[in-house]
Amino acid sequence: MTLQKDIFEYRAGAMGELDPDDPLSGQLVELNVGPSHPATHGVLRLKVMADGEIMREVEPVVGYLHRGKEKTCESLGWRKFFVHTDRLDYLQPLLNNCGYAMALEKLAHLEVPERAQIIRVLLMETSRIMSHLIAIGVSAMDLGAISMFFFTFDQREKAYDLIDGYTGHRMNNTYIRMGGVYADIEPELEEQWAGYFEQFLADIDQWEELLTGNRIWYERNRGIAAMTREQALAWGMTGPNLRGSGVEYDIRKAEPYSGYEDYDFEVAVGTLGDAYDRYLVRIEELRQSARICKQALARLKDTRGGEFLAEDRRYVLPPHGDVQSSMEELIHQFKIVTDMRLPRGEAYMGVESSKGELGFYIASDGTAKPLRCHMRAPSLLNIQVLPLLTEGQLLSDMVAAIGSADFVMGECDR
Amino acid sequence: MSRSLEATRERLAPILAGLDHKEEESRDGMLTLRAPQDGVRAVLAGLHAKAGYELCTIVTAVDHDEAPTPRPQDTGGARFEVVWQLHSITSNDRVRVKCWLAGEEPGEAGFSAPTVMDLWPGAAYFERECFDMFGIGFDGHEGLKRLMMPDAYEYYPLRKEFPHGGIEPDRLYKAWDKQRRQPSGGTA
Amino acid sequence: MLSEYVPILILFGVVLAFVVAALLVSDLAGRKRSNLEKESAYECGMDAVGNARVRISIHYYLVAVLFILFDVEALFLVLWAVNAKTFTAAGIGGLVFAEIVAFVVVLGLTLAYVWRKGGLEWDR
Amino acid sequence: MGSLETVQGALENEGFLATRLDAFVNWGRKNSLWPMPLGLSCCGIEMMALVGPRYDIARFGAEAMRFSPRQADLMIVAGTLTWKMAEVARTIYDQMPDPKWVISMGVCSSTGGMYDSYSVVQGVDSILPVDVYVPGCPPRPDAVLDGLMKLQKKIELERPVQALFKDRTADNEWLEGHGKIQKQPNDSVPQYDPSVGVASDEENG
Repeated sequence: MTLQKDIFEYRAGAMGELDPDDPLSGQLVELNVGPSHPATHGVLRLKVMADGEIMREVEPVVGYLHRGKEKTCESLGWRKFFVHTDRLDYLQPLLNNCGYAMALEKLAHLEVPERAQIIRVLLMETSRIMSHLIAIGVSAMDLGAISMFFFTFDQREKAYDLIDGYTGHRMNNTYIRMGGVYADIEPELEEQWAGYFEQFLADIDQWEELLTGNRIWYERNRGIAAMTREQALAWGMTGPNLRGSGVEYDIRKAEPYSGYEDYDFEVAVGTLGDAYDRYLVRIEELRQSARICKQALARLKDTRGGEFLAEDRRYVLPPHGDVQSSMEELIHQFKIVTDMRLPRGEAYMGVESSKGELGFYIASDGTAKPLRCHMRAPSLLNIQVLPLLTEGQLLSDMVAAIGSADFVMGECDR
Repeated sequence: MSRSLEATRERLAPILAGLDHKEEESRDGMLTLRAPQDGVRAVLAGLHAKAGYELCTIVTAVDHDEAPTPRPQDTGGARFEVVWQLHSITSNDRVRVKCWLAGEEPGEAGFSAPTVMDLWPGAAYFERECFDMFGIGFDGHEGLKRLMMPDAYEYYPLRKEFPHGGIEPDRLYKAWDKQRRQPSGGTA
Repeated sequence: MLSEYVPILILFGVVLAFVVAALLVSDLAGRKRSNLEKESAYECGMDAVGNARVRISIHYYLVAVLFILFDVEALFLVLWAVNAKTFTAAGIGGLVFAEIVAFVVVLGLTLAYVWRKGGLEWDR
Repeated sequence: MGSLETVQGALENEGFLATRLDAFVNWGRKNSLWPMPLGLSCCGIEMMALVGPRYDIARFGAEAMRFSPRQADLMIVAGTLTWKMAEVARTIYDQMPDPKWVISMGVCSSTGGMYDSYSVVQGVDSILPVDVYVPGCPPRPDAVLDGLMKLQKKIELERPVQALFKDRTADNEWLEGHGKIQKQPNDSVPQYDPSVGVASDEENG
């Protein structure tokens, strides 16, 4: 194999470009924290120019999971695109569904019945809990606290049981429809759901001792990947990353949707805006989400038997039974399934996702083919701010920065 | 509650008084402004500086190619429009600024929009993605290259004439596979 | 005298035999299928960029040397600790202890010096 | 499991020692499959659930998820493979030492799944030789465990030790001639050609 030689041949010239004026510093090494790397939480690639352990330049490269969802929406149509919204931020499938459904409802001015709104709030908050569980568990595992992964995943499996019991599938369950939810929650599942939160809150207190007070965890996160209020706003941060920097802004409080104004919960706000504060914000959000879920479950008891799907036959499929019996329902179903049309115009709906503000900007020209469906991906902005968070710091702190920036490549690359 | 559309309009009226813009009706209660291609930069700068819009939520484009909608008369049959959405946390309201682009083909003179990267650094990736998907240039944007597709990709996927299944999607992979098995290829 | 070392030598032999056997069997029995791609450097799936022969920063060397310094110190402490009883039995316990304290103090001074000069922080 | 039984029946008439050594080597290989998780999208989360406490993959000896291909012998392609990522997947597959197997987890990697868009590989088997396909979007972790068990059965049928002593091409022709193992019907899927190590596509145009 003559070819071996030229790969490992020693190139004398490379040593020539040493740094003349500073004999102590070595040369910049071009590193590739590539698409297949345990610490990058997905297929992100970071081109790093490292001087010893300090990273001089960091350039994220994305697009390794670009599946062309926005193009797919234009050919699929509004209704069939629901399935794709699950795969956006696949840690919280139901929350993406709700965001997309609310965007469609905003454009169509469609009213959602009260019980459906409560079920949606319950599903969204449970999805937020499941998403934060992975965010905390995996970033702790990356920094060496392996047992945290198994604790958080144990809780996540229990939450999977609830979601599996209600929607029939653990993940990617596409259970939200335009105008409400697919089916009602059975009473015994509600009790089971309520039972989950007692042991969940007890478990969080256990993690607090394990992690929050832990000296190593504190040293590895305090002061790492910090950004000020102005930097966070200028770089388009929203959600836990923005609140970590001290800006008290939560869409559920500022622009309440789906009945959030009736629930009382606090917004967790950090001060220094570093990895440790973002971790504390996420832990507090877990507690607040559990609190909201309990209130939602209580309200579900009062509205038991209420409507869970709107009746507007332009957008909402008739119940299966009616389609067999009456002719108009059959026509309605046929019209909706083949070409559901939204009124002409455009609408934007921003939803408070676990990563930030997940927005759906939809433009319709009145025909069945959607004109445009743009998804605002908070993960893309969380990745864009990585150079700001990591440049000048140690290479091993990049892992804490990625863990605290908390992005999901499915949502970033769409 | 977020401020209603009327409240936002009053708040912005003095700021936008001198700037060339027109308000459009919107279905989702968000103030929508339409500005000409050369005047939109002034409107955006004004909103950033005086109206306290700290967050740039969206920079995207819409391709109206064969859409049957009667396009607004004064666009002169333009096909692409660029949409900015800004968000103010202090006064808790949002505004949407739109502008029609003159050109239609990437690289054409009129086929570019002013960058807002200096006002909101967060919009850099949005503009790169807009360029990647539509071919719209953003003058003043340093480092405008593809975001999602590989750099050697020569089509713009979100344009309406681009087929959904793509044109020979594995061409770049085959070229890479052939190139790396040449002896000189390797990892040199 | 030699007989005391026999168990250790047997252990050493067995370990050596096991290692050599494992290497030999896998070398002989394994089918070699090496090709250009398998030999290429792994860089997270990308083609390796840049050249690995780069002048490394001096700090790696500094950290390594400091580690060796205090590691060897720990070695001597262990030796002394193991034989502490025999020294006190032989009556010279106090003297040996003084020597060890002097040894530790000297190395403590070096640690203080390095700490103050900033040798322990990474970024100069 | 029809094809596996027939092949097993055909290979009974091998020498005693070789089959015993083969059985021993296969037993060692199948119970220590170290996966190289190519966690791309949603299936990657279910793969994490595999390692999690409930669906523990450690029971099959495969919980040592190695992120470096040098120490892995089973590549799990979990999620949607795009053409931009296909180069990385192929490079990582090549850098894995033999013997190596591939599990294609989820419909996205098996057939492109719900994405027939411009940037998604319509099936990992167009760039990698796949041993086991696990359907589902995402497949439940126990489905992936079932796929792993099927792979272990497949490994039991391999004859690594005999491959050393005997040239196997005559046997392969005999087996194909008697319809015991079918030639890959779809010629467009490149064959795994160990000598080049790369599914060279000059042959099939």
